[in-house]
Amino acid sequence: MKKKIAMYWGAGCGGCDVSLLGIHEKLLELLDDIEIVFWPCATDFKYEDLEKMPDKSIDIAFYNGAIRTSENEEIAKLLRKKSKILVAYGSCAIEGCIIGLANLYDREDIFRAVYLENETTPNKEKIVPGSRDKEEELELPEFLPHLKVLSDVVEVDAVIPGCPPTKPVLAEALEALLSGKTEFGKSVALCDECPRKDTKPEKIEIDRFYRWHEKQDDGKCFLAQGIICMGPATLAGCGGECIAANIPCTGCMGPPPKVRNQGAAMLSAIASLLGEMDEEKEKEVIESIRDMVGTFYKYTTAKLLPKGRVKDES
Amino acid sequence: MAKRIGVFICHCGVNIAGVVDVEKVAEELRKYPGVVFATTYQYMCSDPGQNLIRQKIEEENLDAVVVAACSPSMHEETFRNVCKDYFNPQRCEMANIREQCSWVHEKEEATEKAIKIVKATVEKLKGNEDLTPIYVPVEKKCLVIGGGIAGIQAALDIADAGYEVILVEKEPSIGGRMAQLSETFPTLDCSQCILTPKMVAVSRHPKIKLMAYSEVIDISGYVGNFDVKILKKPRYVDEDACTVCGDCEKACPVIVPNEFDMEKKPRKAIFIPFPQAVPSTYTIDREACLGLAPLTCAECREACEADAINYDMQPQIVEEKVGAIIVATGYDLYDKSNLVEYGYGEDDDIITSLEFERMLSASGPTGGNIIKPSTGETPKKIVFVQCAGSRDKQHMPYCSSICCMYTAKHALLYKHHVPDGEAYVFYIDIRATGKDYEEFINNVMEEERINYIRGKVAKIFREGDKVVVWGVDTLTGKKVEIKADLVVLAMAIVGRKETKEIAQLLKVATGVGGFLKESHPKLKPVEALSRGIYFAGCSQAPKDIPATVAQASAAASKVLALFAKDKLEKDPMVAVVDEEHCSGCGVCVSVCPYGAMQRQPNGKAKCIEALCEGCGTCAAACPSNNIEMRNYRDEQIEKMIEVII
Amino acid sequence: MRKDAGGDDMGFEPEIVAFLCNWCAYAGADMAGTSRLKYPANVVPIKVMCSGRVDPEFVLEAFEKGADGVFIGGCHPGDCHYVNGNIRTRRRVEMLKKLLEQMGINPRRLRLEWVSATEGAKFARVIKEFVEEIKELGPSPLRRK
Amino acid sequence: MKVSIDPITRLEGHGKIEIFLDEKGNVEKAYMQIPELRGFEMFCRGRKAEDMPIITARICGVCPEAHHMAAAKALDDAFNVEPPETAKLLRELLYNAYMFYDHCLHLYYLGGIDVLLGDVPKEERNVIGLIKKFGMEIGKEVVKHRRYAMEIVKMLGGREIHPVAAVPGGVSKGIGEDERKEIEEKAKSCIEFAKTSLSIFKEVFESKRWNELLGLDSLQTYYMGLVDKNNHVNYYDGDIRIVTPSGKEFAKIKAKDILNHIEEHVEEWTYVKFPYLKKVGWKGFVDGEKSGIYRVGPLARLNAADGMNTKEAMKEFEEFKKDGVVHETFAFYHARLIEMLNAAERMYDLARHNAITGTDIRAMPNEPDEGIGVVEAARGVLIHHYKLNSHGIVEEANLIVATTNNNAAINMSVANAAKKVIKKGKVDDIILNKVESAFRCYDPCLACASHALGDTPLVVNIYRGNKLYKRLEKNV
Repeated sequence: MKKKIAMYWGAGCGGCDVSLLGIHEKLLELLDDIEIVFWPCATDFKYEDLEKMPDKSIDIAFYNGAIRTSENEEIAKLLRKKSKILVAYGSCAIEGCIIGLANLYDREDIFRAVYLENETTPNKEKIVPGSRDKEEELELPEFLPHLKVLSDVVEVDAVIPGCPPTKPVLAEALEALLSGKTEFGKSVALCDECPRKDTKPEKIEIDRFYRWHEKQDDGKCFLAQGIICMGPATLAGCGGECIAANIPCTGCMGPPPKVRNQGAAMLSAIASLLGEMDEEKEKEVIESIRDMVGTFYKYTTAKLLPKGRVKDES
Repeated sequence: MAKRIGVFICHCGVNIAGVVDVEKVAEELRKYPGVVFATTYQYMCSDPGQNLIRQKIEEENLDAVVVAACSPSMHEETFRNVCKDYFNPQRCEMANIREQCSWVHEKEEATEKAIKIVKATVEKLKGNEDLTPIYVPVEKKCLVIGGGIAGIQAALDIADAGYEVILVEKEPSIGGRMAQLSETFPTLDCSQCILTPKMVAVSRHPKIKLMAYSEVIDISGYVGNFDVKILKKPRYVDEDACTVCGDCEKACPVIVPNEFDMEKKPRKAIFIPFPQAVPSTYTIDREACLGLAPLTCAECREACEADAINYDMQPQIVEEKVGAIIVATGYDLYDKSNLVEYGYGEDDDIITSLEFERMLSASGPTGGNIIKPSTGETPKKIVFVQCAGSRDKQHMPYCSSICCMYTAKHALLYKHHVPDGEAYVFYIDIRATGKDYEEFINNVMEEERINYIRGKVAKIFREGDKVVVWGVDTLTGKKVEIKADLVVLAMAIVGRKETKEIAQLLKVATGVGGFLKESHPKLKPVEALSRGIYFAGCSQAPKDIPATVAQASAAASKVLALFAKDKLEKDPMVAVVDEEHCSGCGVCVSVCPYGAMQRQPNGKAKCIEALCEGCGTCAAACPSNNIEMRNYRDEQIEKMIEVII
Repeated sequence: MRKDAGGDDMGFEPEIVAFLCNWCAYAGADMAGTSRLKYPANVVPIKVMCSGRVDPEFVLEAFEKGADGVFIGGCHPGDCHYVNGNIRTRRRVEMLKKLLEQMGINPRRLRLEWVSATEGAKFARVIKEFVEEIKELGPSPLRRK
Repeated sequence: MKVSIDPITRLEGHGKIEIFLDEKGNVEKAYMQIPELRGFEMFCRGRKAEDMPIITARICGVCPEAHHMAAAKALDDAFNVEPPETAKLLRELLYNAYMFYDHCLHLYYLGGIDVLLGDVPKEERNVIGLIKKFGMEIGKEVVKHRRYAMEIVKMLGGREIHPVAAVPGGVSKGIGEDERKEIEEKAKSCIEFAKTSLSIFKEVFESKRWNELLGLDSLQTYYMGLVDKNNHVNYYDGDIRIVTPSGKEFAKIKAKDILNHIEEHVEEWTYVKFPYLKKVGWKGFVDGEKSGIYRVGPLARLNAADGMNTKEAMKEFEEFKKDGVVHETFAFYHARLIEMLNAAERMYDLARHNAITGTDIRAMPNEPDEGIGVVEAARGVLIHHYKLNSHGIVEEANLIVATTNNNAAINMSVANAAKKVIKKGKVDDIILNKVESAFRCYDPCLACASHALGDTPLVVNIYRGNKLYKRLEKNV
């Protein structure tokens, strides 16, 4: 009996769908044990088809991408209703990913940046999309005030982390899910499988921070070099691809099991690793991090600010 | 996990009840999940109050108790003692509604806050686990690193108390710096003469295992349970067989400078550093000897009737288990080549205080005669420069503490050797704080007519057969120029490079000047931050012989206190690592001030409970939230926050 | 009773969590008590062994739950019972303040103070100041209605 | 005429075509809407410069390499640093691998299906259908060579999707001899596959159905593309060349000057802007010399260039352009195939370059300033423009992406095709697919366009009188 699979792509980049195509031949083999009943990207089905399906008739539904429009939300709820197992597939669905950074700003800010204060856009009439067109009265769907993640909207049974999930992660996840398991993947942080694991000194002391483009990499543990690496606060499983390419981990796998706030966990670790220095130097060194959210919450801003930027008038 | 909590609210007379509506608090708490009983009483700490708690624990069969009263610092122990007849004392918590509530707030707001405080305490209590003290076995054997007077004294004190000691010295003989000194201030008794008996005592002591010409190469473990590896360097001479007849020395064709004499006196490749050396045996200097690989010379072996010489001796690694470690690695002089303004001290006639000490020593390079090295004549004009590298931001900021005294001694001894000579001393100011020190200095200044010039020396340079010293007399404000025959620099004292190496093995910190960092500058001056490790002598800071000996005995007494019990008892509120989920990132290892967090071979962190003081910095730092503080777990604190907001 | 966020600030009573280290700040708070020094009751203490125990996640959680302010009290630099836990806290707070700013939360809502066991007067003073400051800032936008 | 869009419709995000019929049921006007937006321009502000190649890659998972590389080049410019030769070669190698698999994706998984399968029922209009018709063998070949190219991307970029290795001043990772050999072999195989692909499609190009498709839409627009010093197509680097509808060189400019030559027009009814040539100006949705509308992408690149930088592809190029500039929108497919071959050949040549295994792969950046990076994404010219402050923090980011460049042309093509096929209100799925296929020629990436994506399910609403007359959905 073939498993019925559905895959939907919300507000995301499409990398998750490509990652599924990315298992290449494996995908063709899979076609023997699964039946794709809904996958707008690769096959041709309408939302009506989905609505018509009996509840819980889909064995596994993968939702990738974040929730940016009311449409995304509708589909998420529909998929929840129609499927036995709903899987948040990829960083966007789980914690908002890079596009969650948008929650640092208002819809208005974004419109201003794109349409009004843009050097290549003269736009003398100050036209902004969505305002009514006298002639045709076409309308645009609304762009939600802030970005949501799948679990904000429906209950999620399993997650496949990563931006996008890498082959090993995906392979393990699919195998587990097809055999009915919803728990899978590693439960430790990246350092456990880091290619530079053996280059860690006994004690790490950071006297100044380097940004990765500022320093000739000496091949040792990035933290020991004073380069911020999210590895210690990031779930293992990817095998440390980025580090193998000599770029520190930026945290796309999200936090390890016991951590709810990936950024705060890493921020605390980093602050704790600063070496001996007076208060003045300390301030200067911390100042040099520049962008706390972008550094520690690159993929989890939507979790940090689920309702968008806080408006503390004071 | 507490399920039937009783809450006992103290009126403390009017102290609490006069402000806080205690009945309302009780009423609120009765409704609170997990609380099965709540009452109030006049004075909970009174006997009837304590009995009330006992009685209710039985009647209501409570499994945990919150006493809402004064600060835990007042009565936590009292109430935990009451409870420990029924259950683990950790099941009793106090809610501070007096010092931090009724005494500082007004009625309604106080009551409202009191309710929150008690609820929060209930939440913490719910998360408490039963704990019993941690016991750590103690190996009653002490490792003493360094065989100078500090190490010798500590070793003897501990051994005399009946415990085994391993004394490790990297040189061929123990004795250290003190053995190099001529006479000692302020009493002017001969250093060798007072030291030698102690050295011999060490070699004879049944409880002391002396390992000279050896080095500590690895240390692991923790208080009560250290594993140390000691490298025994080959002497190529059988210590027991050697009779110190000296035939080998005569036969040896190789001549090199003797380190013990600050390289001012020659020795052979097979040598004994000084006559009174302990252990009393010859040693072959591997670098200098021609006999060792390839074998081109065997003069000494042929000369040795005792047949004590063995060119095939191999280095040996000895493993020992000890319960405590005393670091007594001593000091070095600040390298004079750093002193640009004093001509880098390259001039033969500019010498250091230790070189001068050897010169004064009867067994020294000059047989006790003071000479001008460049010519061999007796110096008629001598200048002593104090604070050479000390109390100087360019070099070492601190005071080396003994220079004033030994310089006075040097000047005095010079006058005794060269009565018609002129001696000058440049000083910043005189520090003579020890017993009889001030008198000694005054005596030197007045009786011996030494010219003390208050001021720093700006420049020293050669001019013909003289060494010219430029300085300023800050009292008269006049420039001073002295054409001297000999200049003695009272060099700053610094920690040895070996001290740094040992510190790294022990994971203890060193500070300015490379001296070991003590746990507390006033209250724990001989202890390292990590338990079971103690300091003695100049490895911790510059100090004179009396202070060194005193500190050595202090360190010894700490060790004896540790050895007095078979087991070490320890507060159980320590950090616990969830090893399964530990990624080995090493953050906790880097953060723990006590070296309690250690990386295991598999890379994962482990908390050495014996060393953990329970501060929780590691728990806050752990990026995987994998470290929990017993009874201060994240979950407990989060619940408390929940209640408060 | 408490006013809702946006309610008129006259009746606004801030809710503030205070993390106090066992050896200095908590003892200092006791000292304020024994000296009967009055200060506002808006601050409810949580005792921790060392200010270094205060995980930034606690602070963010307190704000997330609607706290109007978070106070951390530790030993003076150099006096930390655990060598340097307070220094690590100072660094964490410094970073947290920058984070809060980016999140749109006024960093003044987080305050770190050194209070020794004998500084009861200082404890009372800084708490008074802090409560006044928070009142001036108004209720946290994240307050639960 | 009043148009009301029913709620369900409004819920559909992504791409939308609105067709308006007159009373006779003929097409009056048509619009292509891209109603989503994620606002990268905004949240790139305040980020650290070196994060840009990683952050902007997330604009699109189909062509992350394009954004990754545009960002890296913009940072080279902003930090005023010249990457070492080896670094440039490695970047270009990665880039051609990307170009190869992206074209492969479009030709076999997405748009190409229209060409290869023709008017078959929609259930069969997908990869599976393709495999049904051409057999599992070709299916496997397609999959295999896409995999090859992606594996090369991973080798050089560190990751298959969303690479990380390009940093200001070069790349963070070099390759050794083993990797080089592997790349050479895979590239060789890719060349063969590209040739096979050409022959498969050329059969269709002979057919009469193809002429019908070519007839659907032809636009006399300007064309823009990157060219090397010989005016040959180059995807990674070079000058921007713009030719007039008649093929005359209109301008040849340094990539970093591009922003002085284009402006963007805004319409209320779509989130995506309409770039046009500043000198010529915005004249509305019309083509010809007088209208500033230009096209980018495979067809535009070939039109704007005098040749290809590899042997086999050059032959194909000459045949393709024997009669000069090509305006038929469906010719995009042919151009795409030639580029696929070119990309494969270029991979092979670069893999054999003697400096490719060099170890000098990074130069250290200088003081941060302002920078522009331009590359050819599979769909056309992609421009990243950053203004950095003295701390290397992004103060302004402006992204002009391939599909945006084609936005105006796409709208016109859709309208033309619609007018051709919809008569007297007769519409069915097959007919509509023709409309859409005109739109798919551009291989539009609405993810990039809105800097937002979704799978861009296309909704077609047809209005007659004042009410929704017919509504169909389709995935791009």
